[in-house]
Amino acid sequence: MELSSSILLTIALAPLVGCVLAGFFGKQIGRVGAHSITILGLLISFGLSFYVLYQIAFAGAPVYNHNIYTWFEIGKYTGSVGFLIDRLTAMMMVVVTFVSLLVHVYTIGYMADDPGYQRFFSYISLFTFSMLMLVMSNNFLQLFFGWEAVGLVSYLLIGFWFKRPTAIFASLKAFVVNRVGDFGFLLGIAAVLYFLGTLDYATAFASAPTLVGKTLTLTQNIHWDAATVICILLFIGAMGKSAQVPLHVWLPDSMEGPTPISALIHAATMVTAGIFMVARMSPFYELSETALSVVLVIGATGALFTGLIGIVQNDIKRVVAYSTLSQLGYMTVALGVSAYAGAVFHLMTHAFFKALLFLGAGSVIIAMHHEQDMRYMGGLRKYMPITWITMWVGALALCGVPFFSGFYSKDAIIEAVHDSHRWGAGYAYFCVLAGAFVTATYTFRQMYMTFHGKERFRVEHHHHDAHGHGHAKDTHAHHHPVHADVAGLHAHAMTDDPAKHGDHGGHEPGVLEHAPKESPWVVTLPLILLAIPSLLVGAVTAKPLLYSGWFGGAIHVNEANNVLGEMAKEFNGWASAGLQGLTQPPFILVVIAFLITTYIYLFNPAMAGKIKTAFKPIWTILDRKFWVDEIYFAIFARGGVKLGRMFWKGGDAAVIDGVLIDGSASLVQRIAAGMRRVQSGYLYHYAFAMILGLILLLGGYWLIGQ
Amino acid sequence: MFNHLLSLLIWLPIVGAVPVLLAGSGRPNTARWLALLMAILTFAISLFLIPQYNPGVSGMQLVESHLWIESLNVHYSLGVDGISVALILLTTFVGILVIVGAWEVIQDKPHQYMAAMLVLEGLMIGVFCATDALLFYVFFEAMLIPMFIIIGIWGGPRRVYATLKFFIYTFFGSIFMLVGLIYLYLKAGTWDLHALAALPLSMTEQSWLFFAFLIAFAVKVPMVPVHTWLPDAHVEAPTGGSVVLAAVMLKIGGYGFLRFSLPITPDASEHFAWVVIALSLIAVVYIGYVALVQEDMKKLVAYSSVAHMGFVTLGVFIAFMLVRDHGNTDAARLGVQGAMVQMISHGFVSGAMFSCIGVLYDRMHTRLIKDYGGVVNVMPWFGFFYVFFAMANCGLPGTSGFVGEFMVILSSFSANPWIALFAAFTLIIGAAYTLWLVKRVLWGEVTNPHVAEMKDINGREWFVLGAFAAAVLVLGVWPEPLIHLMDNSVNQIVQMLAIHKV
Amino acid sequence: MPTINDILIMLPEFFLVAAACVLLLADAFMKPAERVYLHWLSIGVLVVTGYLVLRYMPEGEVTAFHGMFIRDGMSAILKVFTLLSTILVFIYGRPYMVDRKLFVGEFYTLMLFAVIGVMLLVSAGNLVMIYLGLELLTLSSYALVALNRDSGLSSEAAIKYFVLGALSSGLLLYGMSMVYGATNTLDLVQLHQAITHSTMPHLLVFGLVFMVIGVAFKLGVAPFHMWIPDVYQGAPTSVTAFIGSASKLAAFGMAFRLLATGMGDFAQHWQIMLAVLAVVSLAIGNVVAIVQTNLKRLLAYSTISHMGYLLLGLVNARPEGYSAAMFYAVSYALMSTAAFGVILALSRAGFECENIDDFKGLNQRSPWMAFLMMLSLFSLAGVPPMFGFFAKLLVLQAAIHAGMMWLAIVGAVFAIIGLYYYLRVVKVMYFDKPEAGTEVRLQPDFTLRVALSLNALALLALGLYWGPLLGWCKQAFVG
Amino acid sequence: MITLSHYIVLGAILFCISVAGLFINRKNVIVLLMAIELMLLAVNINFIAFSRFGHDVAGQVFVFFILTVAAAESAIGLAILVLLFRNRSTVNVAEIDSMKG
Repeated sequence: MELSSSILLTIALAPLVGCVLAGFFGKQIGRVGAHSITILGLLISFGLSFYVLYQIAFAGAPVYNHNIYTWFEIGKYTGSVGFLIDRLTAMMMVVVTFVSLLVHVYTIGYMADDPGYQRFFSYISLFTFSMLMLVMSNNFLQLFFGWEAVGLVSYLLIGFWFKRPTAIFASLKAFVVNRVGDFGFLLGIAAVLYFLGTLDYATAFASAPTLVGKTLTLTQNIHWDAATVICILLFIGAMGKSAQVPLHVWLPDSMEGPTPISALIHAATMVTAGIFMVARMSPFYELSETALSVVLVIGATGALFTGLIGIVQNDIKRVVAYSTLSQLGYMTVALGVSAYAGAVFHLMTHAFFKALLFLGAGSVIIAMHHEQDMRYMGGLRKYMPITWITMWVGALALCGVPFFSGFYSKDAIIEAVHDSHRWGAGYAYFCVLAGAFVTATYTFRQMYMTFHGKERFRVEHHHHDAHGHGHAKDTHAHHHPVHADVAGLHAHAMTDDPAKHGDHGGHEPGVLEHAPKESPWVVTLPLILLAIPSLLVGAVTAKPLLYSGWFGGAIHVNEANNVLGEMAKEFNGWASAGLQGLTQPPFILVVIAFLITTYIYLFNPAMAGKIKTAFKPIWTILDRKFWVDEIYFAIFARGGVKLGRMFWKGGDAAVIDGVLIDGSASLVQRIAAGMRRVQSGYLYHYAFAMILGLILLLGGYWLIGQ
Repeated sequence: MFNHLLSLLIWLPIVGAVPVLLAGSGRPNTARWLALLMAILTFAISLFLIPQYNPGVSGMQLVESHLWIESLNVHYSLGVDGISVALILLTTFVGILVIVGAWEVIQDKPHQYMAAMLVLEGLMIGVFCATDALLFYVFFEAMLIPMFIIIGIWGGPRRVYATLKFFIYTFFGSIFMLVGLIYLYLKAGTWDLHALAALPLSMTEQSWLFFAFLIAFAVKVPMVPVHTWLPDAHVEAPTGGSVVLAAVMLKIGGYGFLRFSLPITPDASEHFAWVVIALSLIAVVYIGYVALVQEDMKKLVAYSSVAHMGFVTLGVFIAFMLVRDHGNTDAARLGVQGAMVQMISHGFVSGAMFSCIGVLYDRMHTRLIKDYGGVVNVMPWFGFFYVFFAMANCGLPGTSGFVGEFMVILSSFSANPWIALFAAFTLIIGAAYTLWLVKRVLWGEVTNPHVAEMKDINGREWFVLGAFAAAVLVLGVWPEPLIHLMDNSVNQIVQMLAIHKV
Repeated sequence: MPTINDILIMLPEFFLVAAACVLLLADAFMKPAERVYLHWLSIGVLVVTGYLVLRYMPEGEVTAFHGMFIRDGMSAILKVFTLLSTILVFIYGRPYMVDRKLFVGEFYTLMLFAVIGVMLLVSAGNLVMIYLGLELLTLSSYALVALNRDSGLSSEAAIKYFVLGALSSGLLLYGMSMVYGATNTLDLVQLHQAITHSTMPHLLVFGLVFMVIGVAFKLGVAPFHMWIPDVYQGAPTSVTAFIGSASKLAAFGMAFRLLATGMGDFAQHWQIMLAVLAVVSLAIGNVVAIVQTNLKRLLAYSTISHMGYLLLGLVNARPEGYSAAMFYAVSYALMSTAAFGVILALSRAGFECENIDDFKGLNQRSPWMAFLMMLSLFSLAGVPPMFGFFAKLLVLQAAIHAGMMWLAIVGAVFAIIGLYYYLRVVKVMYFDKPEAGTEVRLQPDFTLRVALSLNALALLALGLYWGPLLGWCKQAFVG
Repeated sequence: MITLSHYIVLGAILFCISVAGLFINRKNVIVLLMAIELMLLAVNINFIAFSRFGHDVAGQVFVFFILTVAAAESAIGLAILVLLFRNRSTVNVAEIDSMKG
């Protein structure tokens, strides 16, 4: 049965209606009204998305691909708003609406005391709408619309607490860095239109093979392969949105937003839009080995190096954020080896367990009264068991422990890289393998520091003045017997903004009068609901999604590149795969990491400090995040301002206005002042002028006569 | 009525200014209501253009032609095509909003202000209707007088410098066009634009004429490097003046390129298209950087206007490369359409941005960014609009600001990827300067005690900003009606580009 | 012998002469309180003269007294506008003269005689007539300039005007003598025929240069403009208004008679001379005006530049160019009467409203006057849709059509500079705050206000519909 | 034999003298009036010479007019001079410069 467009429109528009109602009439409908309406909208969306998934995947509904209305039509070029619903889309819709729904519910608890309650619900509903528009799109135009719209909501939500200087800085940074990506993305779309003459997916993919042999003339001697150009340009967009190196810098800072957002936007859905997009564009990418190698190398770099930074983070959310960066790297690597299904599969499992981890972190943050520094936590497992257990589920899934969902997706990626012969695959294999170890290290460290070990939250420990992190180093060291880690406290503060760190918007820091409490049910219920798929979804769906070509026409892989197809031959069901995984190098690395971290953080807390001192240079590099932020800030932000000032003062003010405009005006003034002196007032001068005129005219005549 | 619809549109506000002026300073409210009535009436009449104009037919419609000056063969001839209709609607729409926007704000001689605005509106409509070159020129220049007065009387502290600069700059540009037009008249014996388009001209003649036109319209648009009047004029102008200036007046430059440069001097335009394209790209990049470091909100938006108008000139002139070098008429249409949509959209967006700044200025009497901060704490509704328009300003899809830029970038890629590359840079720099502005003005803690005392927008301001927002949103979500309206006219222009005169 | 027909042809002039003499006599018997009748009588005489000029308008060109006097379309237009601007000067000037105790009969009779001079000059068919008309005009003007006997500036202006005027007459006469020597005729029409086969072309050109200088002086074209600023400033403003309007019309008429009617076939010689003079005038007039602080002086420099534009029309040396130049002269006469009218309306006893600073904040104090002044200034600046723009348009067109594109571009460039000083006055009126203690009291004279309003609004109205006037101007040279 | 050119040269010399008198003289305004008279005389000589040698009386008639006008001109000039002296108490050309620029 063909899907009806009204169902699809309802899916997309229900959150929008919720957004508008909660946003414009927030005061009238009140807090309860706001969350009821938006959750209702999400319920409708989720329910219908599930129905659509069912129709598409099981009831045999054909792929839906229709335009809703024409956006523009000029000659042969048309742009439309329309939906393409195939299995890839349907899966994404369910993931998006599901996570979003849970985040909505969770927000009731997390934002309970926030004055911007209605606004927040309005924003996340708007986000859901935008994300749905993105994934449901059947053309590049609408894709770009959704692409930018989620960026807008991300901007608004990172800067949700608009009084915090750090938050508003982070939001600006996120938007601008994303715009760098969109810059490439838009050019990519332009290239598609140029080469294929259409913005419609179906038409474009159908004519993708015609790209072969076409080139883009850059200069007379440089001709670039059309497919490569398109793919790399589009991938630049993905780099921005999915925070790939070197455009990853915005994502850690985005943690300034409220935690539900970090879960929804900056972990589960929005940041994976780039992955989704590349998977969607697989017919193009398959045409360009070069582009895929680029994707592979960039993904692999991100997977390892951003993970390394995660090891030295002390902010509970930032650890998860760097983990997200690393995992996005994994997905990109999968794309790079043509294992699109693997990427999308990891996208899905990651959505569940990373949302779980974030929401769990959020739950901890609620309990800690919005303290996010893990050095002031520890031993929380007694007080918040549900959070503790569910987070462990997420953590193990993240580490890729066999039988957890993350194992199936991540292991498949590592395996696929191993099997691939693409240029850069060797490097990528090293990165993803080492990344597995790194992942486990920071994950276990985080879990230990938060839930295990000594309870450090009661200590009368620190007076965070929001400003003096630099000079506060020593004081902190004295005050904190707890952790040697403390010495470098908050050293990762943003270069521009010394005040930038942490989530403590003005309230008294981390001293808890009472023991932390488990969060209310609206918080824990989503945790539980996310823990279930984090545990199970991999085992259940690994075979269909990864190895059975479930996505059908949605993903196109050339036979030569089909590593997953090769791997499918060796796949004998989830159980044996899990058992087999126990002996594979990734898991062994995880075990090693587990042992090391357990020893350090549970049995010998002083050791962390010693290690840090021993490897001071390396630690500094990681703590400063390879100085990427500083370099960017110096070159692009400060450099941009300097350049602007130079243009303004030097170009506009000095040359154009100063010399040309005002200069010529004052020149005329000066000439006038000189000329008026000729008018001396003396009669004989006047007469002389006349005679001079006479002589000149006569003389001129005489000259001409000659 | 429909036979003289265009005349009615031009003269109603101009004649309507007389009773407004006569109301005198003693009865300011009478003057305001009268002016509003005139503006609404003009807008209402302009709406008749939509049913009266048939977008399916190319060429001028609703034509009126009377011999004006027999011995010089000047005609009072009016006519509209899709592009003019769109711009006229924009003018009349903005006309209402500036009157409403100035309601309580202009306390000093409101009757004169309102009258000047009405006259200005009529003259601008005249520019968009005129199909006789001399008539066009008369409207084109006459516009300067009310604007000169508006900036000069109701402007800021450096208003005199700004308004003189504005007037002389623009006059400087257009006087050469006048010389060019006279030359054309002597050659063709007519001022009729259609006939001039058909006039065969040698390459030398075309080149001279092209530059005469270029100076005139480049100043108006404005293009780098003749843009420096704009920031000054905007900064010093009263809010309504800035709105009209940005929303409509700048468009006349872009419109002029379409009506004069392209049809009359196609070969020279092609030959020198690279000049215009290069200047447009400089406008995008260079001006983007300049906008980034502005300390005055209005100046920032003014510079961003220059950058945005760069897309108009880019879209118009890229068409030459597409038609003549690539034979890609459809891409050329895309570019010209993009330029046109950008004009309309920029009308809404910049008008709205200046209205927003006006709202702030009315409360704080400063336009310096550093005096603000944390405004959203006390003015949440204002914050909503401000962010919305800021997003439109940086070309967010779903707002009108996106449509034109998108189309121009797409079409310029087809001409030359490097051009598209520089043009697309606006995505980054535009976002940077606009959102940095938003960050410094709206977000953060309230540090200035005066900010803490500000009241959120009142109903009147809500109406103005809401109307702009609605326009921006509708155009962004569904531009096809506008594009359809202009499609035939744009197509006709693009067809003309292909015709070589030499 | 003169026939009745000759007298009929010259009827307007005869009437005016007779009337002027009658008024001169009548004035002797009038009490000062009755002088207002003289005022209205003079206006009435001018109106009747104007009626006569138009009423017995012959078809085409007719001559009287053996070609001494030519009555044609051109002279009719110039006479009508001379009469009109003189009437306006009378109306504008009365309160001003009354305030200064200058409301005397001499003013009226001298003005009427000056008008007679203009009328004879523009209708002259003979070098003698040109000289006599010119001298009648200028001698009256010298006296008018010196009318304010107690003013040092007035007498200084008069002596400068007189000496330089006499010098220019001398140069003109010298030129005439050369031309006469080369052609043996004083009649312009015969001169026109004679120059083509003259045996002494060099002598002709030599004389031409001198005659051009005589014309240039009368027009006030640089470098023969030196008298203009001082005379404009020093003369009573009502006299300045007359010199700035009627006498420019006369100068155009003289230029046309001498250069076109007489030396038409030497156009290629005087064209280039006029072009050079035009450029110098445009430069000096527009540039030096920028630094003026006295509005009358500023308008003087503006005159210099405007006469430069007028030459742009003359250099065309074809009917098209003559009509453009005449159109320009007419428009300039109307604009300058309006501008001086505002000055007159704002001046009062003991206060000459002639410094630019005196206009500060005029819009606050008298918005209508400010508006009228703005119309005149924008018209002078040549901003559409004002009358002055179309005048500029026509002369630019004439210059371009004559193949002098460079001259048109020079004209255009200087128009930009010129714009600046007009705008400066508008700025002072509209954007500056009025200075304390300079409250403007508008002259309460009702006729002045009405006439001034009509005059300034005509600049707008003629800007919107100037076709008939141009048609008339064109017809004058085609017929 | 006195030819036409002799007269013309004489006229020219007189003319030059008068012109020189106009702008070289910086003392007395009266001298200016004299120079002006001289200039008209130069013109008259020209006219009469041309008239005589060209056998055309019109030139001589013109001379009468010029003489008449010159008389009137002198009258007005002297009147202005008197005025000037009354207001300024000087007839020194170098002191008449209150208006300039």
